Amino acid sequence: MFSIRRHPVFFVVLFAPALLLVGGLMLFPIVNGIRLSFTNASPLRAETRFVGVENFIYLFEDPRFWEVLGNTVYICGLSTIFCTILGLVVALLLDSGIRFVGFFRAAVFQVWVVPWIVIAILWGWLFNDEWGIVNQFLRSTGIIEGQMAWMFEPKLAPWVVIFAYSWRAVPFVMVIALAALQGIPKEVNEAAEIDGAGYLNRLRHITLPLLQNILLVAALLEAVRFLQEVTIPLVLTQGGPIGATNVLSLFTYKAAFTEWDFGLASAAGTVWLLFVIVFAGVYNRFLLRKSA
Amino acid sequence: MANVQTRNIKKKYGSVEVLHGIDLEIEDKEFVALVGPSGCGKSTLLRIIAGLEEHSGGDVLIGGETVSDLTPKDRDIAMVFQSYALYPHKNVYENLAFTLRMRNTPKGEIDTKVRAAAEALNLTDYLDRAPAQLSGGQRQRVAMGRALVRKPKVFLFDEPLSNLDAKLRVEMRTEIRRLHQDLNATSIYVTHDQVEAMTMADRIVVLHDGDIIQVGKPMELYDAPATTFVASFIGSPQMNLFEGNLDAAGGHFHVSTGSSIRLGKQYRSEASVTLGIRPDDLELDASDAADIQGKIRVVEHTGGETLVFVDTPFGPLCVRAPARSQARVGDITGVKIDRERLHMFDASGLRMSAGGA
Amino acid sequence: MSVSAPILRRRANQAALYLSVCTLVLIMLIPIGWMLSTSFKPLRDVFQTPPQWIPDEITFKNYVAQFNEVLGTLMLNSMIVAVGAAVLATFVGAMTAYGISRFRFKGGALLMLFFMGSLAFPVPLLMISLYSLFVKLGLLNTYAALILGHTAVTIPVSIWLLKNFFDQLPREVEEAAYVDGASPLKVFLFVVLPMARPALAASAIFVFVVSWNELLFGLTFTSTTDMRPLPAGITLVFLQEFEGAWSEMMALAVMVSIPVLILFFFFQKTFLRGVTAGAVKG
Amino acid sequence: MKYLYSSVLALTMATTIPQMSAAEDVVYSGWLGTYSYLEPVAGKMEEKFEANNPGVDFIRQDVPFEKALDQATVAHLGGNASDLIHLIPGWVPALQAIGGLAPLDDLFTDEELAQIPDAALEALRFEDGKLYALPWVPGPVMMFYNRNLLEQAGFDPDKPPTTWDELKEMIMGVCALPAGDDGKIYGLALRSWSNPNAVQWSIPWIYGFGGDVVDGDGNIKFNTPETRAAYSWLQDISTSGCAPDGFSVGETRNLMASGKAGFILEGPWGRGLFNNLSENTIKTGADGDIWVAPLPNAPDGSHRTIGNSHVIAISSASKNKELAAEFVKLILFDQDITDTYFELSDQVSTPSAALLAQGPMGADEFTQKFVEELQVYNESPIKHPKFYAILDQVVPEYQRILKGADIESSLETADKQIERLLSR
Repeated sequence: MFSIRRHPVFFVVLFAPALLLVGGLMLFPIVNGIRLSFTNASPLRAETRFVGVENFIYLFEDPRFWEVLGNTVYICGLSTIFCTILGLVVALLLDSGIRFVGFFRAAVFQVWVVPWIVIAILWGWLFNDEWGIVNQFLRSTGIIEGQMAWMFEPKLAPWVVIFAYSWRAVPFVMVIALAALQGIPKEVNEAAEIDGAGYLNRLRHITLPLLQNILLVAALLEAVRFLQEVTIPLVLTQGGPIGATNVLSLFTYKAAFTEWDFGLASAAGTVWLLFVIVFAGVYNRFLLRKSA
Repeated sequence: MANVQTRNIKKKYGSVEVLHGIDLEIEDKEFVALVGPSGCGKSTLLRIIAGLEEHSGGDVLIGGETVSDLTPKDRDIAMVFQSYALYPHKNVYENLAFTLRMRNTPKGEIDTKVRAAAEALNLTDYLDRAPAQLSGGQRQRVAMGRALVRKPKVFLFDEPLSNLDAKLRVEMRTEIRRLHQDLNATSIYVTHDQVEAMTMADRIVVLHDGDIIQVGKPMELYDAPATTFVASFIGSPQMNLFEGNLDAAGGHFHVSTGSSIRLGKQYRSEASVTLGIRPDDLELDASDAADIQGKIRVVEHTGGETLVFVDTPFGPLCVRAPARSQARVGDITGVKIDRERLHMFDASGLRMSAGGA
Repeated sequence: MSVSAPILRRRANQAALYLSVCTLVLIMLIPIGWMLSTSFKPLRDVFQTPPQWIPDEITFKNYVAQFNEVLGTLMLNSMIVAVGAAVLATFVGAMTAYGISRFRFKGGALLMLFFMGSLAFPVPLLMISLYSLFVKLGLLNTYAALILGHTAVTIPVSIWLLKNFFDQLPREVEEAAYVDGASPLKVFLFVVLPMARPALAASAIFVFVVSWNELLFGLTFTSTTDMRPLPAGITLVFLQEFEGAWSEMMALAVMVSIPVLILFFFFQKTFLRGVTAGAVKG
Repeated sequence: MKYLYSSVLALTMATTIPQMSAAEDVVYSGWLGTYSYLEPVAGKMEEKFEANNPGVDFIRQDVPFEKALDQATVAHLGGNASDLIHLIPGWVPALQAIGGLAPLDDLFTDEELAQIPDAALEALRFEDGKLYALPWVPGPVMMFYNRNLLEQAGFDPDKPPTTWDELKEMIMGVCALPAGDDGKIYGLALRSWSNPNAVQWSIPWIYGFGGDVVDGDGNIKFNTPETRAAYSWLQDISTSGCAPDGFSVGETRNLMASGKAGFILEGPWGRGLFNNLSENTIKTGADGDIWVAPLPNAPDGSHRTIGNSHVIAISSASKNKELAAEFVKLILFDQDITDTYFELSDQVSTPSAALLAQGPMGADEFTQKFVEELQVYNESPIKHPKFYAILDQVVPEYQRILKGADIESSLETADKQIERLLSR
């Protein structure tokens, strides 16, 4: 509507603050971070030296770093899948013509604003060995006897994190899916119903294909958010037991700000960035395009 | 003096040129309508005159001075939009006052002008209302009022009536025309509705695919359309057009089925031409004097007149018959042609003048 | 009068539907319910088997115990930072979104891609350089460091939400104002911003919630209690002292959630509309 | 627009101007105030310090124990370090390495320093020969045991174990007691959660078996026969379910305070802690509910324990080093303060041998038990800036061992990880 030639000052004014903020506080740090990943930078050292790919070699020679990568994919991947499926199911149920949709939606969405720190505290209580409601429930149904040390079993602890992540993200996916569902013209489904398609057929041939892209985008957003999330592993599980919940975000944060090894942390962060770029590229290429 | 001129206006979106060099002269105090089908560039041209779009080449002049580099604010124009474009968060009074406030008009003066405009448009009782509380016609009047509080040099209308129902549209037509006469400002009016253009404008500019096809008074366009496009665009029901050829002498028109018709005038001989006849210039004629015979396919009674669609050897033909015409579907009838009022277009669709060698 | 079989079946279907919706919603809300329930129990009742949902004895002692200076300071800090970030990110976001939406220029889409892509930048990696940057600027341990940090990481979403909103907003109103003599800046301030209130609110709420939640910046960029925001403060000050005092811990958790829950309770319609419009159309 | 500009300006100013502080501030940061029962001590110190130095404002920054090092580092690097920093010996090298600590030799007189045992001072002296922190609250670690549980399990509560086999037998015995209303009873309240502190708390066991984690050449080494023996002993207890799964320091203390654990390792602060946690329902005394005993001797008959002491240091950035030193003198050598600290917290509140032998501490049986152990205690053996990172390398292996993994290979992995870390 406006042309740059006619309103050059306004154009600059509109973009300058955001570019300054994002450029100064995100782009510069990321570029600088990549640069640091080739140095041995550390506040504990007076001199910073260029070390080439030493940090990366150090990382990839460390079996624990591979475990961290595995944990990250496992926890973030499963959480994304669960929250997407659950969010979709809740949305489908809410969109099935029942009343009080607004009320249910609002009730579920409250979960989305519960602060992570609260979830960290709360999950510690829910999954407490002795008095946690989860174990009490499992005991009362006879699934387990005695105690189940959710936080001390390397096989169980990731699930505590996964439950927290999925729980917190379901409302977001639900709201997006519900909005997309409500955006599908009624006539399309009515036509299919007249054509003789039952609920499952309509779901499979009409609803899901129409929802596919928006769901995939929501899932990607959630996956990226899970990658960033650090409160639960940092406060609740501290990366344990036996490193089972040590994820990339925690690893990078600890390398930088408890070990003060900026070079190594930057290398881990760079690996993370590359991973995201490659993943988003593949995702875009093989999942989104098809249905677009 | 507030004449409006465009000189060789070009507009490109990327590599696509949508206006191919528009030259237009609009006199002071003139009411000009820009018509054409959607996508012809008429709105773009108006927006270029308004300064909302930048042109890729050429010049816009208002009152003899180039305004190409001026923002709308400095062109002293007013514009009425199709969707009314009222400020939803301001009441009617504030909507009307906004433009004056933007020009730092003193408070007292704003009040006087707003109240005068509201008076003129019968909006005085609604000044405190929000746009959402108004009817379509009232909103339209607020939109007009917003334009006229300022007494600008040029009024621009971008399809202002297309969101109204048919009855209101007719009312507003006269109202806009009356306002134009009261204000004596130059007005440019964009519409895709040729009836609006015919009834309101002093002059009509027909645009097609980014070019001006014809400029003229309404009846000039009606009587002497410059191209087949104008011929079919102006006038309702639209002109009957037949493709065929002229004989060597130029006095007869032949169609591919073999039928022919004698013309009232002499044209230069052409292999491929289009013959146009307005439904008004045809008459159902049961007598032997009829020029063409055909079978009635459809009869439409519109109340004031009857449209009779006849299948003839030349092709389907629409005839405007009197209101109480007895024509019945299936009847064989004759059609009489007013030979003086035939239109002939050459292969490229341009109007041919009679008597050419 | 007997009811026909199809009608019965439909009613059964309906009942099953409501039942499953209610069950799912309840499951979602169990953690919150349990948090509330525990927070009103005296500590000794917390360790009961089987667990009691409605406490025998309701006590507010756990909440009263939280009213101390430290929590007050932390709340105030978080409030200042979250409001600051919400205002800044939303206003700057609106400017950028408006620019992308209304200026015709090459690279608008690229710019958008850059902003959205920056969401995936690893935050700990950013923090390394931000840390040194804030040290140099003398911003460490100030509200400004947190506000700027939170603004930077939330501004892409703010831009995205608002751009989608602006894209859907009919331009004619702005064009009318422009023709009426308003400069683009005035069009933006006096016509667009008032019309964009729902989207601005959605963006502000989003930024507020994210900021209220944020832990790492708070841990790293502040070093004194009088600057620390809630999540960092709780991690640093409260968790150790409370080991085992679950009822008090739950009361603390409830109190930390209350501001965002209240905010959300009042604005959820606006927020959901803003978010879904942005998300689905975008 | 006018209002917009001015409010933006006001906002910017309000958020960027750092807290203005008067020149005569002395800021302490540490975990004194994060324990409510220690708060009155801090209050008393503040009161007396401000009375001694009129016009000076004493400000306390509360940082929990686990985050104290990180926060002190952040504060120093960010240029707003506190004048006084409360630490443990293991952290001193890290802060010293970034130049965060002021040398103390010139701030204190020889007579003042002479009151402190040389061994304690040596632990805080660095390669440059300078002293960077002073011992404050010495913390030799001993065994606390629940006399009631021992009795219930058929042992004589007046005869604490003196050998490792006896100790194990008692732990197993207590562990076999039936669960009470509020949960299972553990033999040993062992810390094993995913935090470097868990490994730090395992060093007393290693000492107890006659080992160390630093060899004669100063290399850090966990894979030694003594450590293997100690961890194997712990593994037996853990795998038989007699130690809780992954409990933190706080959780183990709760276990002990609620009478649900037979044994726990604590320093002299234990009595105050358990009093506080149990709301004074548990009495610590030779004839009470809980009493203390030294860890058993090593197989070769030697006896040594670790000190998880507190130290106090002065920031290199402090503008008032003299004033800060005044505060240190007050808390270390003022009998009024040390006695109050002791009375309110039950801590051995001064390193000064003279003060420990007189007043209420001199008369207290519990305290004198710890004073005895002061003869055989060492501070944290690892003097390295990456103290926590080193322990962090051991944490997963330690947890693995407690779950029954092969000890030798786990410790070998740990050593290899440490070596890798230190090679950077």
